[in-house]
Amino acid sequence: MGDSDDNDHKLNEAPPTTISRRDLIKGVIAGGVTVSSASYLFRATSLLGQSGQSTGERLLTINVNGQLRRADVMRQETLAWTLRHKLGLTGTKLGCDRAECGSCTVLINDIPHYACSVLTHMVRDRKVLTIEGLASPEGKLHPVQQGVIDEQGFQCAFCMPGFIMASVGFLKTNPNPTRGELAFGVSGNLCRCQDYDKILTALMRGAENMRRASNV
Amino acid sequence: MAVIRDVMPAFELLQPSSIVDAQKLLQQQGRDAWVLAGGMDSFDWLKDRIKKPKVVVDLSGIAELKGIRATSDGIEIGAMTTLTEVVQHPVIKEKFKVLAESAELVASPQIRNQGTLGGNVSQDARCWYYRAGWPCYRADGNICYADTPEGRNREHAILHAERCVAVNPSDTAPALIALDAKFVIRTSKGERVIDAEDYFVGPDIDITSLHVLKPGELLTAIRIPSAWAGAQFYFEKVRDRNVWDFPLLNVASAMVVSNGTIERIRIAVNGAAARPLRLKAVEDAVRGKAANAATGTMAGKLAVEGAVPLQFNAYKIPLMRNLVKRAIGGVEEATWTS
Amino acid sequence: MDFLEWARSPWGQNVPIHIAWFLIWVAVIAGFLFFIVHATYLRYFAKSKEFASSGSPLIAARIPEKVPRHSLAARLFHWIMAAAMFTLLFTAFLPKVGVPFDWITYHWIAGAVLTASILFHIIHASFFMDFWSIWPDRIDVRDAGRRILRFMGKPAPPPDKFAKYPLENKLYHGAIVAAGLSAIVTGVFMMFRVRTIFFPRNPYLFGDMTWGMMYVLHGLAGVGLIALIMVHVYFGLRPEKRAITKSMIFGWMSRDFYLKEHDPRRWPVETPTASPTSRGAEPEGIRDAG
Amino acid sequence: MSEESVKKESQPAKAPERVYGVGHKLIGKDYPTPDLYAKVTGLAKYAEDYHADGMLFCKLLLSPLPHARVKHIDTRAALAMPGVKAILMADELPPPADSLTDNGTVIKANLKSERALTMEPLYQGEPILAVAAVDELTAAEAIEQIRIDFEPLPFVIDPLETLRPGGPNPRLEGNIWVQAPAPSAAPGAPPPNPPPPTIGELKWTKEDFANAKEGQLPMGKVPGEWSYGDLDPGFKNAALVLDETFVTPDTSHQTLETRTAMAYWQNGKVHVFTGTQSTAQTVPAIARWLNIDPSNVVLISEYTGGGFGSKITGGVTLVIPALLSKKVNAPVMMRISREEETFIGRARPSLMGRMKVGFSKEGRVIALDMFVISNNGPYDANGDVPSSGRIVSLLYQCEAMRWRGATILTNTPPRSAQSSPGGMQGIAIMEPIIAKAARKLGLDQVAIRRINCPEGKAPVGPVMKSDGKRPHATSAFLKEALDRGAEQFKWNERVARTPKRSGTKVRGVGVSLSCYVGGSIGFDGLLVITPEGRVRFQSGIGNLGTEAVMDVHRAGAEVLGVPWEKCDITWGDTAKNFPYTCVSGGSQTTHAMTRAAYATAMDAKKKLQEIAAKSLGGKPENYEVANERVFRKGGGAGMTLGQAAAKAIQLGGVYDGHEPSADLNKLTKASMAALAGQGLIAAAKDNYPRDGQTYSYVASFAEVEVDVETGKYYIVDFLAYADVGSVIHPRALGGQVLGRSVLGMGHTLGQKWVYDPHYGAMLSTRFYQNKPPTILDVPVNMQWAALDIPDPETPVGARGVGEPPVGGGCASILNALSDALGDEIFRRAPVNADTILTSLEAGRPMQHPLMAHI
Repeated sequence: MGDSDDNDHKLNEAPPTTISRRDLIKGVIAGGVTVSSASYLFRATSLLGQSGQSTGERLLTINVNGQLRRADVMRQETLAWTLRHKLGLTGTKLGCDRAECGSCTVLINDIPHYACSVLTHMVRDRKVLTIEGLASPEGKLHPVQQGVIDEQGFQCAFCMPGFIMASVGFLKTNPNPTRGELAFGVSGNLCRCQDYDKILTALMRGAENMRRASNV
Repeated sequence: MAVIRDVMPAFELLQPSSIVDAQKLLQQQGRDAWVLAGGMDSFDWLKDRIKKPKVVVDLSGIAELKGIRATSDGIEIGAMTTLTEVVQHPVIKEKFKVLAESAELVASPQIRNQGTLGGNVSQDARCWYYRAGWPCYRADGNICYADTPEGRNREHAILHAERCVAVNPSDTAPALIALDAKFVIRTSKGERVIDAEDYFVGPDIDITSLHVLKPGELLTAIRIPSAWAGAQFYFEKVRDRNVWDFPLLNVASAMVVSNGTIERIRIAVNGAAARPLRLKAVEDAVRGKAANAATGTMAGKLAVEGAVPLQFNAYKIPLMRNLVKRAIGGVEEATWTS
Repeated sequence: MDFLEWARSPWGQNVPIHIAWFLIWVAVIAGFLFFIVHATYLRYFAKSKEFASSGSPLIAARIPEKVPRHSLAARLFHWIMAAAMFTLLFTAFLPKVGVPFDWITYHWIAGAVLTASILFHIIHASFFMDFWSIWPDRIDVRDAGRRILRFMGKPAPPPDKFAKYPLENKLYHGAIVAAGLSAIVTGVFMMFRVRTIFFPRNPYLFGDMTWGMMYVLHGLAGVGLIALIMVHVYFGLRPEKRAITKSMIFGWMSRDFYLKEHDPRRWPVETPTASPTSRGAEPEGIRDAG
Repeated sequence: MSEESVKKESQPAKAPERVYGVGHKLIGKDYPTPDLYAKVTGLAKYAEDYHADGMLFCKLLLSPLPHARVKHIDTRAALAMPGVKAILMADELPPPADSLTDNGTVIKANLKSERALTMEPLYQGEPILAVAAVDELTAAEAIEQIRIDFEPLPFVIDPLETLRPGGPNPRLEGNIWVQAPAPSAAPGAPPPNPPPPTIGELKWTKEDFANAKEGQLPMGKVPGEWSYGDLDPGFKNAALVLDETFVTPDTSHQTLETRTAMAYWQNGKVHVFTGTQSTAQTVPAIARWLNIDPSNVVLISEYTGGGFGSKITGGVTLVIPALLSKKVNAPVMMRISREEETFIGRARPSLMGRMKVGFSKEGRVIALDMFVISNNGPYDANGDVPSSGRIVSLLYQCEAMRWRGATILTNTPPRSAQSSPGGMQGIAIMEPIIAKAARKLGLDQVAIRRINCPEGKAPVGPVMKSDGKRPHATSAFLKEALDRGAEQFKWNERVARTPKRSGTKVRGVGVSLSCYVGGSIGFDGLLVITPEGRVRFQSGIGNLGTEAVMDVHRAGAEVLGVPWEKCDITWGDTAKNFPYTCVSGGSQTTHAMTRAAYATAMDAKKKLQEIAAKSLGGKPENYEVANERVFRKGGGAGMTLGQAAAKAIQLGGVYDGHEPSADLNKLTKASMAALAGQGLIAAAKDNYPRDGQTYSYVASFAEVEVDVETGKYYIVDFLAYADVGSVIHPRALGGQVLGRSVLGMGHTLGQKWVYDPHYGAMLSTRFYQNKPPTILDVPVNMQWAALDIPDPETPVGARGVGEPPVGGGCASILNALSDALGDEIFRRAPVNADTILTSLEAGRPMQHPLMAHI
């Protein structure tokens, strides 16, 4: 924050109703954050009423499933939308778009998040893992995925990607849970087929598969 | 003009990396700016297109707002610290367990992974009329739809209602009041530190906000003094669903008991009024009394004095009475094993 | 610029919910502008008042030293109303301009006091006072024309002296009646929306649009009252009106002031021993003229 | 589950897994379904996952009023916005087409039925118009630029309000549907169908309302009534007569996948991508809504994110993207938001019921007078009210019964069948009364159900006009299920355990009977044996998670003796030629389509034998089919299935699909024609006889623990024991039995629809407000089992399972609660902390007994 005084000064110079782009960039750099692309900061032009496809978008690079993916992303765009409609990763489902059902759960830096309630611009320098990135590139399923196949977990499976991602994230913090603990870990996910018992059995099998795989 | 309750409106997104920058931006933007912490409350307002700010200021890039630090007297929790971090922090678990317990009962794991402590205490009311975008008092209108002859008000206030009958839905707020936490507010003039209970405001004073922050002000940290470290804590939240639900009522207390006598106590409930209520009268009445069921029963009765039920929320009176009773007198646990 | 705040009703209709609060500042500024304009006018442009002769010195001789102007009841009413009015204005508008406090109970109690006092006033003025003394009469209209002509330098006979109240005073009273009654009538209905001791709440007494208009009218009357009260206070404090202000405190004005400004034919204040032939109000009326 | 993880669990361990399908290779065995890999990897495509070049997005303008007429719409500003392509309004919808039955009679379209868009919205949230634009943001902003004025019309949310004298009507014409009888048939012609129903008005009298005591459902005249037996002696001789009022909630289906749809037109055909429960049967529905020929409809529905009755043939709103796409000549995606789904996404109607029940001192139901009304929403009448009566009559084998009911229209979202429509509500109303009677008569809860429950070919419902007899079920083994369930649940131990209260906690146990229809008949199957020796099943069943789309074909593979690895299933795209298939609703698929699969496999077997005989000499019956071969019995000459398929192509005619059998449905014939020549093609209609109506049964057991200081309760344990005929796929069955049980539990646990009565607007549009159960609301270990006794009236022995567990899931919890808290605390569902706490405080029910939603 060594430059903050200087920034204060500059910001104070700016007219009160507009933001100086130059100063903001300085401010951000001063904050010690790596600026990975021009999209980091936005000009203070009004976007309202300019909702055309490309207006107001910015090219962004995000790390998804271990790959750097570039996309044109609007400011207000959610990660779920970018994944599904810009990057073609439709395994992440939108069940409620209000952070209530968990269908859109992805891992961001290994932590489960509702992708419907994260702005894509917030994950710029973080690692996103979706259901598509879980299996190995050769197609070997993740132990939790295999657990679901072993137990015929889930029915309609619309909630499945979210449940699997939530449990993969939870198992990183508690690899040997009881049924009750795992239920608590995936409790942010809703299944309307209400196959909770079989889901839990399948995810427990997945946890067991994981432990077995790591013991090998 | 027709209404649609879907699709986030376009806005400018500003992502400052320091409190100073954030504050400048907020002051420049004034009422046009929307502060985004974890976003778990904000995105509802935006996606429902009820709020259409020109500018959203995202605080997630400000490192100084995050993390839990030891201070000379207790700990300081950055306002942008996630609830999961609060739940898992060893010092909080060991010394201020009531906060960890309350944070762990907030919504769902994913929400706790993203929602922040500052956001949790600053969240808006969940009255369904207000959230539907109806022009009620809280939305600067001139009516409370919940407090009408047929209004549906099962989740609403039994105490201190004034035109608006919405309640504060935060789970961590009463725990922080019980811990005598201090809220650090950055204003244009500098830093202001206030008691936890003074952070919250009722409709009699401000009917459009649940807290005292003015545009341009930021809650930067919450300090927990060591005075209550390791005290005897109680937290209980009663909700309809066992996950992703707001409290019908919750209670948090911190007691220091020696030789069976209550030496010191702080107790607060939420879900009963538009602000979390610190029960000072209860504290005064039980101080020096035995920490037992009889004191709890007396405290419970005292706590609900003056409560006024609406048409559908009378249950909150016995519920609050019993929760306060349990917080002080303990719960008589079942003895069966399976 | 929108003078009203609009909202979307639950049924999607655009309904007004209240006035735009900037109108508070408009009213305050209008009040101050009036002070400036009026003071400037008096200081630099106003000609000294000229009145037609108001009758014989005989009459003047019968005027008491202290001319009774406002009865005790009238004065009490005025000051109670003033207190209620100030309470109402401050409780209404201070929170809106950034001074939050628990205002609503004070507001409706003051409103109830105001309503009661005005009800008293209406009854009192209708049955125990010269009801018409506060309303402009034909001479007021004629004189208004004359004063305007004379101000513009055109030939016109001088106007008569005033009756009990100058025309401006009567017009002001009319404006206060309009604004005050609007505020009171809407305010009484608005009490149906909050918890008071008077009647069961019924927030759905009217439809959304009607309620909205009621809040708007209440607000407009309220900001109107800000300006009107400011003007009233201004006049009350002006040196040349001090005699009138004092009369609202003590109940009387001096004979000199009376004879200078008022026409004994239009506002007879002879002592009770005076000739019973003189026209005008009954003694009762004199005592209670307010 | 591994031994290790079982040991760790403090919860009661699961009962040892039962072995199902004894004597079978595929039937009754677990297997990973072929769609599972795509599901776990996120590659499975649901409707919203499709993307087409130039695809536009559309958004809906919903009515904010519960009943209104659109006076004026001005769309000019919206249309002038850059990126806005078109607006679709109600007057652009084609008139709904009449439909033609298989015997050639016409069913006239009901012009008062629901359409996709309307200018007279009948509920808050009904779509008025749709805007297509380059992206959703533009479409949403365009909607906000549309000026629309409504004339409010009278509305009603509560069915009792419209029944009051002078009460408002939900529709201009009235508040109920009136069905005129069918005209008499012309000589020689098939009997014509009845005309479309009309709307009439039903009002009760002041006396009807005055006669009901506080908390009782008033009973006025109703259009529906039937009875059998004589009630009066029953009530006179009864040891106990109960007269109880009960209410159940409206619950949205809330499929996790909303009814999103995408559509485009290509070569004169409309391609619709949406989620549906019934792939083949959705085509005629779409054709009817669009008023085009079914041959011009291609439906792609490979994966459906849940249905539960709300997507039996998709949703009528899917015509919106289809018509917009036609209008702008570009693909249009209509993503339905969660809030929109709450309005247009269907729901179960709430039932208010009043039951007068006479019990003998042994607990036998000797007389039942049942009165129910439903809150139907504004459109087509749902069958919940009549089916509640039939299910109750079957499940408790009432000796004499009268049923009366009315389906009342209101200005609330349209209802549809939801898992166990009417059955769930009937059971939820009746079961607490049975439980109360057992306590009053001093009987065991299992015992009282044992003496009332159906057995064998148990009679059901009223006397039929056609033969003057009461119809009967094909079979019922519910007593066995009840007995084995009681044993597995350790019912007697739990009942005997004392004390019931410890600390602030009270425990209670509950048992419930449950049943629903379990199958239809008369559909077709279609399979291809390819020259490569693979068997391809053409599955027109929807892939909605029940796995029936795959499972039923295991029966066909079993008959043919083909290893499952050699089988392929084609599903999800009607361009891929499917047979005439039942709709997947009402738990009929497993029953109906295993029959069709069995018949088709038998047809294939017969053709294989004939081909073998033709090729290798001898008579067909000398050949047998097994191990991927057809060969002479007792050894000797034979050929592989691939060789036989190649031969079939050579032979043509009936063998390769060129000459379909005459009794097949025209849809099957068309599909056969398209597949003809690809191999040995087998197709057959299910002509197997059936004596009775098919029902499936479940006995449900639950234990709850209530905290009397908070009113909060937990379900501690749960077991559902199913009588569903032969088990086809145990894991899928277990998922259905417990999943549908939890769906029932949701009705007890707090699922609800809260309305503001003043504005007629729904307040509970979010999950945290309408409260579908979460994983933490159900026991961490639930148990299920099935009898696996084949139904004698169907060749594979399997009955359907989706609906039967639902009522038991709801009622077993209610019964456990009343065991814990007493009969008089509440008579309603849902039961929440507030219900319990206020009632415990007062010692009597404190929430209005006719108000489900608080």
